[in-house]
Amino acid sequence: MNKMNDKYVLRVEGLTVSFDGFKAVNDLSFYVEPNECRVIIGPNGAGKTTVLDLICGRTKATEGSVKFKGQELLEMREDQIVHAGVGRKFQTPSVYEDLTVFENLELSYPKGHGVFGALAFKRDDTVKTRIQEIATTIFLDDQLDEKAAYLSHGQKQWLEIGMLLIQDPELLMLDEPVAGMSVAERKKTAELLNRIIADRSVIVIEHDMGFVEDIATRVTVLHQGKTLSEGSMQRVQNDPKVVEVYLGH
Amino acid sequence: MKANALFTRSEMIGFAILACVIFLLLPAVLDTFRLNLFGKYLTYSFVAIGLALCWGAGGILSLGQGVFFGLGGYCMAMFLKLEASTPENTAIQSTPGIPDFMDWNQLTALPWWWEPFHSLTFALFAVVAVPVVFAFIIGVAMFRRRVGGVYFAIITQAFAAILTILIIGQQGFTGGVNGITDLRTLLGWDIRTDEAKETLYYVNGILLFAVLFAAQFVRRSKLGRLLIAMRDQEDRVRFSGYDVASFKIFIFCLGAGFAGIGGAMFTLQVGFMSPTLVGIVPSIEMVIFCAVGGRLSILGAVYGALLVNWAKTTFSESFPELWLFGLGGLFIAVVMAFPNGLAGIWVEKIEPRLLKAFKKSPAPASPAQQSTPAE
Amino acid sequence: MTDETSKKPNSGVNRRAVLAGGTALTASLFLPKQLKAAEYPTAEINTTGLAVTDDTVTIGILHSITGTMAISETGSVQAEKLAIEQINAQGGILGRKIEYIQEDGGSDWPTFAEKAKKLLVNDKVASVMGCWTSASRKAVLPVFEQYNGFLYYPTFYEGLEQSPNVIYTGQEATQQIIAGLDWVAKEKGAKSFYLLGSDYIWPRTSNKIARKHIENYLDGAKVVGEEYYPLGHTQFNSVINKIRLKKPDVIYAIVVGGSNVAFYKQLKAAGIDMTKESPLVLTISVTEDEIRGIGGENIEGAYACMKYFQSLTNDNNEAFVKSFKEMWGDDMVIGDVTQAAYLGPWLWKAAVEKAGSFDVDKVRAATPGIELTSAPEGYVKVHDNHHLWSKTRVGLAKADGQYDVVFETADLVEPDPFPEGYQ
Amino acid sequence: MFADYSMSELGAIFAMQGFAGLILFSVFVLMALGLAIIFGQMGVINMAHGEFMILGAYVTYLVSNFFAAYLPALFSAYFFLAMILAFIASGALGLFVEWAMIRHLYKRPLDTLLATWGLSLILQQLYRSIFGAREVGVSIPDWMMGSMPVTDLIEIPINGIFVMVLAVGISLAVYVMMFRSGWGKQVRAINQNRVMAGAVGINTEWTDRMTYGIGCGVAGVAGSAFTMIGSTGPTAGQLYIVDTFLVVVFGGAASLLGTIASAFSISQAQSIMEFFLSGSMAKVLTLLIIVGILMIRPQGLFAMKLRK
Repeated sequence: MNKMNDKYVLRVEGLTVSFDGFKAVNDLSFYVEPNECRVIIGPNGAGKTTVLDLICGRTKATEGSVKFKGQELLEMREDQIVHAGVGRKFQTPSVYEDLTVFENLELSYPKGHGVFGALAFKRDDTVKTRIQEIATTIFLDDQLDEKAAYLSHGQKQWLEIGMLLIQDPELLMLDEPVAGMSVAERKKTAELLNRIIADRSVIVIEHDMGFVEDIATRVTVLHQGKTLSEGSMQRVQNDPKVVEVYLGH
Repeated sequence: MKANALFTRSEMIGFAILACVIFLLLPAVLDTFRLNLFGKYLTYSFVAIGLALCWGAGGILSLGQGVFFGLGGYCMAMFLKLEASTPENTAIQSTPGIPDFMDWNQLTALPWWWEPFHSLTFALFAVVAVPVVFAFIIGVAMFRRRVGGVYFAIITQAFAAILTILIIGQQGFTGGVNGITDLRTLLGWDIRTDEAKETLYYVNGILLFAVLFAAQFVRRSKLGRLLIAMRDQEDRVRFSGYDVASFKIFIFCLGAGFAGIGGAMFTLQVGFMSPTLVGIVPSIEMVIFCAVGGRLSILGAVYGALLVNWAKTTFSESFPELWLFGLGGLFIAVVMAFPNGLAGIWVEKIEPRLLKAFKKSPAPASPAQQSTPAE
Repeated sequence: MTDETSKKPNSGVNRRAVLAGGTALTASLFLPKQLKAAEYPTAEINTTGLAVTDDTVTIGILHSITGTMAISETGSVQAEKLAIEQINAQGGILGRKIEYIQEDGGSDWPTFAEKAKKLLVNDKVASVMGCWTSASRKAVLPVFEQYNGFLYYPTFYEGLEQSPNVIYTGQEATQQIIAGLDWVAKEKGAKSFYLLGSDYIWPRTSNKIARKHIENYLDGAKVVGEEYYPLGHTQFNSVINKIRLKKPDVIYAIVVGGSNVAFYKQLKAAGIDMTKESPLVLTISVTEDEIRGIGGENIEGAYACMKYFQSLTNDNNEAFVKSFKEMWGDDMVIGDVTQAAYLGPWLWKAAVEKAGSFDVDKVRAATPGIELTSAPEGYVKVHDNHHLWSKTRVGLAKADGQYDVVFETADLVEPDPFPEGYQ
Repeated sequence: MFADYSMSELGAIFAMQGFAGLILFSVFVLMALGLAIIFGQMGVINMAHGEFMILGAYVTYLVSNFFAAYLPALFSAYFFLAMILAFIASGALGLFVEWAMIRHLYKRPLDTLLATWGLSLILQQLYRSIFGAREVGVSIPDWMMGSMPVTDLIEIPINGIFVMVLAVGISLAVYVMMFRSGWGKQVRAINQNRVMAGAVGINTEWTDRMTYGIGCGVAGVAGSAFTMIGSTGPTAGQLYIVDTFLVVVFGGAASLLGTIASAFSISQAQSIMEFFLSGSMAKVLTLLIIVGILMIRPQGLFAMKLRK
């Protein structure tokens, strides 16, 4: 396949995973374009998080193909997928609580990723400047030396987003980035996301419809591991199938 | 923030105090016999330092460190045994020139894999390399398969059992349950004399500090922070683009290399190596040294090894029939009351008071020392 | 206060009196006259700085009292303490009472080495009664040779050793093995043997000697199987099946420790009735001490080959058994090693008195040729090679946990730690 | 190696060897069941498991002495009472240990390893101080030490059958408790989510204590049964600990069925290899195979594949 001519950044085709016979994701296909913000919605248990797990290699697929810029992700190790340019944020904020905000960001800095690279890694000015820059973006420039454990829930979410940003991924996958945030934090996050999705592709899982409307280019509705509907927010909202299984209740 | 410095202020003080204890205090107050005993205890602290990195920082609990300690020790012992088994010394054997236990087991020639151990250079290399290669194989097999936690602990324990049975069963090649005994000289230098014991104690101390510096370097490097990050959020590290397994393999190999050095020094100071140091019981005891010291702290690991062994010797000399109560009680007390061990007591209780006494503002302790133990 | 002061010496006196009663016979045999300390100035009999005062001499007892070996070594400790008490009751050695420092080897060989060094270097003990396993002896041997200590080692063992610093009061392998094999071939017509052992040096070396003897010296006899199991192994059903398949005349078993109990219980449960002697079980590793753990009913009918059985009928032994039980309780049993351990302090006493000095070099020089006519096992003599001349006996295990002695060699068997033709 | 034997002999030997494997299987099941409850369901790494077994053995010893002295007429049946008392004694000690120690450590599973190791040292010394350093001989009623001749060559040991029946019985009892009773549901609920289980009204404290107690009690019964085939001494418990953990881990810690399957496969492998190789090599090979398989399938034989 010719990379340059591919109009999609990500091609998911026939993706299936079964856990002891239960198919959490079943023959799923969808495509993501450059600079698109795709939001995946669906009721609980629809397989949303599993889809992200499959793309980033956390769960091994039973069948199907996931191509990112022409590379088959299903055959790659998690860290290789990251290096290919795919970043992933988890549902519950996962930051290193025993380390400071600075150290959290530093560990995500895309340098010194091998064992000996990590041993030889020096905290030079480029690194510091870059970390400072990201910290400003995620509203944490005042908390750089604080341990991550002492941050609020929303701040941890931002920190994790910052840890992804510093790697500058081409495809960013966010699992419920505003869950558990206050209204004010939520607003700030939406603003943040709008800024960072500008020059990359993003896949977001979200329940908050207002938030989805704010950011989505296209929406995919999952139900029982399959695509129920796909298109613009408006189209999806008016799809009777969607209304029945999801928005209806 | 002096991020690239090797030490924080309080760590510097800690290293200095330990150096005084090992090089000045102990030699000053102990006779040669006791000093040699402490030298033996210090060899265990090599293992405990490795465990502080693997387990405390990295969350990898190995119950098979005795394997690496033993391999290092056996490599050294093989060299020394060959040196002791000159044809003149072994003239009464049916095959002079091979180690006595081989002769007892009807071996008539030295096995090929003993041959390289005629060379000290090779033996010294093997002391580190054999445990590291062994750890590498185990590590690749286990960490690539994402075996961790309790499973890793129990599988390493099985390795300790396997190696012990193998060594005992292959006595023609290994000396069996007796081990490799009656080691005499190192390149003609008699290691059994009191002067030799003292020299070896200092060599041991210097090596210990070399290992401590290496461990400190790793801990203060980005790799050290990664280990802590991995312990707490392994997936996050993985999805930050790190190959988690290779870091675990590295730190496990490093711990194994440290243990190998400890084992070699043990052989030199005690004068023999035996399978009782390879098995499950010593492996668990080594974990306990580390736990008593405070599992995260490399200095604590040294004190832990010293304290537990000293307690063992003292209890058993004073109460030969009851000392196990004391030792068992000590382990339980440490786990229940001082989960952060000696280092925890120092950081939480003693250091703040000292600082208060000197009327200084409390300096931030190193992140590793403050963090809670791994689960 | 009065209570306490009146109590302590009393109990001491009582016990002493009892002991003296029990050992009156031994005492009269051993010692015609009481030696007075004053006749032997400390400075003259102790020129190397050992722990000897005008009234006392200190020795060490070094056995495992914790760990797996404590099971076996406890009897040795008891016997050594008994011998020390008896010697003290007779006035000690050169007029000096024996005091002892006991250390725990903890079933761990490096610990043995550490404690041996402590006893020699720190405590300056004049001699040490100790060790049980070969591994512990090998671990302490360099220490004893370096600091010129003197060790009395009680266990039957594999031989291949002769240290100037050790007296081996148990039998070495050829003494124990050959007479038993000859007996079973001659009396029972045994032709095929299945050799079985725990996996370490003593069973392996012993079986090596047994195999050479069977193949080279017993007419038409052969070894049909040889097998070793890890120490502490507890499942023997597979090997029992193999034995059934091979149908040997004799199972030659050198299983030790906890494995022993499992082996004999499972052998019995598998329907192999040892009293029918088909196959016959011959062991060199089960003393009366081990039978306590196995249960007499589970080993009834097996034969053991060693130098001492508790049931020996001679005056020395009867007095010994009586005082041992008085000191340690009626339910005690005494095995071969326990008796050998009992010889240690007596042999040392005899050597010190012959040398007229506690100096290790002089004691060593005086040791060869020392005789004990009053040993429970009968007459023994120290060979130039530091082992004992002793008789070898075969016992038949009974349900009550004792052996019936069915055979003993006519003469003392010469110890031969480096046997020609058996290596 | 089989050339010298007739077919009927070979048939008999293979039958006996199969039976030996089954006995070993039962022994493993008995060893492992208690630990499967404690380690598998509660996550407590109980290094004192062997010592709890030996407590059962010592109780059996005491009961046998009591019957021999006071109720000789009933001696042939004492074993059943001994097993019940062994369960009660080990269980009671388990309850106490849980209360005094384990309950403070649920959040630190690896620490339970260290604390219970300390406990095992203390228990060993306790046994030594009370019963002496030597092994004690437990007299087993004659009928249990006999064997049943089936053919001329095949003899079935009664104690083997006894161990097998006991293994089946206790497995069934544990199965019923864990999967057919409300209590079992609570235990499993706590295993999966302690906080939630507490929140929905399960008395986690009580359930934990009973679980630990029952696990220890089962160990006690196993120890009592092992007086028939092994030794009873202060350190005998250590002989079992590695095998026991491997059986449980190999089976997939949380699955009782897995524990039984793993006991079966390990015992068969070991018993077959023991027949063809020497004992030590058979043991080494068995361990290596277990470790090898665990590397390929780290979660054990029977583990649920979960959606993370």
